Amino acid sequence: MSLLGGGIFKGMAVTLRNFVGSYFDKERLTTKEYAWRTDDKLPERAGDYPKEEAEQLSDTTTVTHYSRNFPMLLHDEGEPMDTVRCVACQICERECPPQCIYIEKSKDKMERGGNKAQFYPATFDIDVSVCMSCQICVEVCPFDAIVMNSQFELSTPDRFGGLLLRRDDLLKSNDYYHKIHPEEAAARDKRIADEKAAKEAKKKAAEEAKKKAAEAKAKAEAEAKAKEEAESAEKPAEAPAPTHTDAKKEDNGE
Amino acid sequence: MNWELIGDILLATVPLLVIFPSMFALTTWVERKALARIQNRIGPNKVGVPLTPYGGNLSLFGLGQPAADGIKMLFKENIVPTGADRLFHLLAPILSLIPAMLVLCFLPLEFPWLNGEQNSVKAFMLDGAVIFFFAITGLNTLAVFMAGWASRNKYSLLGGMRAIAQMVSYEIPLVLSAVVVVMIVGSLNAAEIAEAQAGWNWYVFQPWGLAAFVIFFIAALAETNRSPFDLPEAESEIIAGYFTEYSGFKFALFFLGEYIAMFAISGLAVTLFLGAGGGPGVEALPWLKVIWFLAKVCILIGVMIWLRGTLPRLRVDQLMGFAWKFLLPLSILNIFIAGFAWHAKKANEGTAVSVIVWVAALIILYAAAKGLDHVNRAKVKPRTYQYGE
Amino acid sequence: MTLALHHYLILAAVLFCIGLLGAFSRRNAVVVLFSVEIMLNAANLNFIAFWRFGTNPELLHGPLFTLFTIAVAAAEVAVGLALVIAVYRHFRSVDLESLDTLKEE
Amino acid sequence: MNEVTAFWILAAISVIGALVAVRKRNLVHGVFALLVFFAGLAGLFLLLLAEFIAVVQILVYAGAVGILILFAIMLTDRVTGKDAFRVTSRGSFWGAIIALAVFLVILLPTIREIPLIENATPKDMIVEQSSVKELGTKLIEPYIVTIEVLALLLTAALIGAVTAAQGGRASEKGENTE
Repeated sequence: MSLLGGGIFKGMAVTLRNFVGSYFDKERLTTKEYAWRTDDKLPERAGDYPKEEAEQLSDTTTVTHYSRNFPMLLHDEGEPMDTVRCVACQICERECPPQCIYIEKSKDKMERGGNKAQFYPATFDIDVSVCMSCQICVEVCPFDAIVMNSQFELSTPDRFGGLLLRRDDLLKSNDYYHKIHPEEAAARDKRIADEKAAKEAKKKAAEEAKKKAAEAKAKAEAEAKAKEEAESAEKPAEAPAPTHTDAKKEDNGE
Repeated sequence: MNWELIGDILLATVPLLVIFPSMFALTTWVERKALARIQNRIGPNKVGVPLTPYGGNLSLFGLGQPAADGIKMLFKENIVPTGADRLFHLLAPILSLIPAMLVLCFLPLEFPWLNGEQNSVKAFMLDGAVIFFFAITGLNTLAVFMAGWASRNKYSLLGGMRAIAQMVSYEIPLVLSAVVVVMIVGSLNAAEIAEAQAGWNWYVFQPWGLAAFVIFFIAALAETNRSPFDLPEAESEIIAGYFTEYSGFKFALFFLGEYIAMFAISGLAVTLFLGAGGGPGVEALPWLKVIWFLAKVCILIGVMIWLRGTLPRLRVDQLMGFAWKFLLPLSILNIFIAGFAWHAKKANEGTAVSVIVWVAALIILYAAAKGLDHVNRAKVKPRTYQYGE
Repeated sequence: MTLALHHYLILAAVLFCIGLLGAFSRRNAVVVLFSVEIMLNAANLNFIAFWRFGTNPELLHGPLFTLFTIAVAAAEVAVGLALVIAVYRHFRSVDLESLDTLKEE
Repeated sequence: MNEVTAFWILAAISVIGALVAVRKRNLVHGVFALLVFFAGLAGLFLLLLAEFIAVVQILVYAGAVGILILFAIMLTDRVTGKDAFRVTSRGSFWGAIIALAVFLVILLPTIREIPLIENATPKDMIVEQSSVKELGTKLIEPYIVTIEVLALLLTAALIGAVTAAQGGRASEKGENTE
């Protein structure tokens, strides 16, 4: 026969142990304090916060390597708009649950990184007062163009305009991404490289296969010819070599 | 104009308006810290006194947090939903604060400057202070409904209706457990109740007093919408209940009202069961009474915070069942037992008799509680699981 | 000017007639119910006023009778509202003019 | 700020509260106006030195009855009422006439008696002891039977209310299955 309400006391003992223990046992604390920037001069108004990437990388903008809040657009090395990865496919705009992304496609196409020419975003706005940081846009992007930023000091005196991040605010270099989320960025780059390699390999393999198929065809043809010739006449020795070159020529022509 | 009277009134009321709101500010900080520590977090520890405009901060364990919160609340935009009833939306937070503040003056807080014979204002000397307390606390329910209805939001209305059902149900055990003390003292006057418990003669040390105190405390938790009875503002179910649509200063008023109500009802519990201002050294130094009273209130608030960190929220049917099927019969039985114990003690004044009465009353109450618990406990059999082959 | 009994009596009469007006002129059963409450309260005010200005205030007849009236009124409200809800469940309306099944149908 | 001013303010509060409660189209507004009326009346009771009655007034009316009515309103429909929906009943004109007539009938004797009752000043009966205590003793000594009958009545009313409200539910279930 247990004591009436004994479970409550048992639970209270547990919480009391946690309460007292957290003061003596630092291992219990699951959260870490973020570094407070004490050496730098703090801006006087919220709007005066530095916008340069180098300054954004101070301790106040990056809490840990795993924190994230709002999306940003990635670009590769070079001028931001010349190397932006986004092709304005608008998948993220459609998938966004609170509909906080607004994209306008460019009229012209632009070539970047030696790839085929594609569209680029003429307008790319994210209303961070609407965004709920669900990261779905990151999941659906086929071009690895949108990833999560960890900058949190977004306070602004202008509630409507200031919280609407424009394309140029959102553009961040891949190096910045590597700095704020090193592991994730490395994994993403590796995956992109792997995919690229796999694509190349596949292409190569396909070529090889084609080549092989052509060779096999040529061989078979040659064999058939040889057989025919052997049957009809007795001159089989020189036949394969010219047919092989013919097959290669045909392949190049395709 | 009777300036002396006005001065006396100010002397009696201004301390209440200073002490309790400042206690509220401190409690919000203590609560956040304590809950954080219970969950192995650190809690607010940054906001303090800024030493220079350019950084440098005397953090003082984050004691600046209440001030920062207050300033934030004051400067936030006041948002009223389009379909809302603007007048009621404005009145509701005010109406929730007024009863809570009003009942504070029924607490027997004997400030040293009020003890003089020449002072004519003694709010707590009001006859029927206890019943006044319950009558005015009951008005809080209306404010909650008003907020829920005026917001024109389904979640708000649900929260409001939940709050009404809960507050009406738990008011009955609350009043019935207080009736025991009123019955024994023979007065509704808070000061007389406090006097009857002078010198460690606290009612919580009696078996019926203990039972009544436990029932009172549980009902008080429900009455002030504290966890585990915080269904009207259950975040996981109905966003924030009746104050979903409140922001800025109106929300702050609700918040303040809720905490002041907590202090008031804890103060009543202290008055009825914990000997009001009684404690060591009050005979020599009468001003210690206020200190002891406030200290006891703080301890009860601490237990409330501790319980909030411990217990999960109840389901609605469990909540109602607990009030009507467990607390109500037990509190009625408690009234009978208190009456019998009092008469038995009056009939023969012996230590042995009082000990026997004491033990018997305790056993009966515990057995009754146990029986009620057994009857009410849902018959849950151990589940059997079937897995697909 | 000092307060006399007739001040309270006239006030009570005004309140009673407001209640009467509500009971006669509204269609909603709930409104009629609380009009009745207004009338009861006006009567209570008379009891207390007569007790205060009467001959034997120490007998406390006025407050006692008022206490009983309040208790009975509470019972009346409980039963009345239960009936309103029962009627609403049956007719899907609390409009008193539509509750005329004996007349038509 | 003497008694007379207090009386006029409280009288105005209760009359306006009652009028709004009776005439307001929005039922929830009406209930809150009714509560204002109850509060004004409690103030008048306090003015007449019946403090216990004032508390009971607040406890029972503002606390219990108001909430009960709110529950009833939330359980039935038409909180605000459409504009096309008539608020007043068919015979409202004659109702108003009758109410006015009753008012005059009540008022006539009072006005005639004014010279008589004007001298009836309140007795100085400020009780030395607690008037609540007096009331309690009176309730137990001569009125114990009344109290018991009242308790019986309240129990009966409670059971009746529960039965009436639940009977409806049973029939509703029957309707739904048809």
